[in-house]
Amino acid sequence: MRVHIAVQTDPFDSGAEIARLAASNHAIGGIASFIGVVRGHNRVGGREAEISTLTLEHYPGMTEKALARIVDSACERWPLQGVTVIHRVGELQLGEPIVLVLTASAHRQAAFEACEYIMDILKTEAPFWKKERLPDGSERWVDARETDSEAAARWLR
Amino acid sequence: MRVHIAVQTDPFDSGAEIARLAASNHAIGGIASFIGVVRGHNRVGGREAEISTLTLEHYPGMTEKALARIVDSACERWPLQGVTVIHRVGELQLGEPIVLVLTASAHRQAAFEACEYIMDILKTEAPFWKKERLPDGSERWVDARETDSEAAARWLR
Amino acid sequence: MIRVMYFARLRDQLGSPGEQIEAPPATLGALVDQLAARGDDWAEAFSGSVLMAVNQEMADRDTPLAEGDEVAFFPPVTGG
Amino acid sequence: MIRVMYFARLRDQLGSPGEQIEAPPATLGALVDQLAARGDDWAEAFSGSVLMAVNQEMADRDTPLAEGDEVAFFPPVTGG
Repeated sequence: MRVHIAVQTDPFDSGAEIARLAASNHAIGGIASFIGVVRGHNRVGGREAEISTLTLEHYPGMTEKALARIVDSACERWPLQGVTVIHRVGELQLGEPIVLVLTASAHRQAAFEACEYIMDILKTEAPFWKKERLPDGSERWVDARETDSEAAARWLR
Repeated sequence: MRVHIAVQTDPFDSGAEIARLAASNHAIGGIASFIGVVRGHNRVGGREAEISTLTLEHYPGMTEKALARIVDSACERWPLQGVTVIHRVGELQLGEPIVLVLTASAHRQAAFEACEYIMDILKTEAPFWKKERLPDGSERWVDARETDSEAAARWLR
Repeated sequence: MIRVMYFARLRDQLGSPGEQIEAPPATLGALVDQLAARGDDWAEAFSGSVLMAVNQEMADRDTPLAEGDEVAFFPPVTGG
Repeated sequence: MIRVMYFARLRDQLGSPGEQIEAPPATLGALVDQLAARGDDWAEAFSGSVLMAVNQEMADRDTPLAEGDEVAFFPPVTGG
């Protein structure tokens, strides 16, 4: 069981992370993944706006603990052979990857469900905050989304 | 909308494929993916057996058509900004990737669902067949799995 | 004339990757019956779960056959 | 003495990344009430949706406080 969790300013190499996980255990039959990317537009105060950069702040120490707890609870729910969670912080440009979640299992259903679960809980429990800079130079904190709370709540039902 | 479908003997570079898709459209907020890997063991005639290599045969021409139709139907069901499907054929070693499915969308739920859908339908409709070689040199065709038919059927409900 | 192809386990069972059939019957179902009547190996091979395609689209027993068609028989697929 | 940290929008609203509080009350809820009573900016900042952690674990108003604790207040998270 390989668990790799990192919070970093540097970009990550998705392909290398996938290869490392795939090679770690011969019981792995499938790896589900999610890569979150800085979108070029977002709903800001009820209207669509162009985004130029995104800055991610976090709570050092608690972030890593929160991610470890989320991964642990995924491992209790599904038969996983490995999990990778890498989350970037600092200033990111349009199109850059923000987060990588990889879940490896013998069968794909478990891998998919665990990957969705980790993303859903991460979105509501891991202490990261996004601030957007618009092309006119103004900045604003991104509001939490109701749909993220709903997505997380479905795992408690 | 970027669609890339390939059937090839060569390995693929998951990271490069993800980066290409992420860079193709600024509306992309997330990329879900699945990578199928050659597992080191499988249930053969009711018992677990070690596998040494896997050979994938396909029906050239029909394979590409079937994959294109599966991707089209995913694009009708979900708001996707891009889809990549790469499936390898020929002889593969333990731990090597077999298939890569990437689905890009503005929001993660659509990306996850479309990725699962494409894998489920591919597993029951795309004309690929696996033959396993065991360490003693014997070979046998892999049986279709009941759970794959059930996974595909849930999208018709 | 139509082209007939056999894939994977079915090809191994029949000992043939395919053939050409000069005067095919009107439907895919009638072709299956004709092939299965060739002998024990053929009857057994076609008694199991066999998928069928005409011109690279999935087909069933009612699918009509026409001159120049490409017909394929194969076991349930196991890719991915 | 406890350490108190403010993050993201809350830090901007309060104009402070954190502080040390010499003689904290017995519970997190009492600390919130004490901070919110500092003035309009503080009352407004704590009137919205504010998440709370004690020693890097999510906490609520009933969570007891002890000497040396690390307390954090922050808005709903938006990572991923």
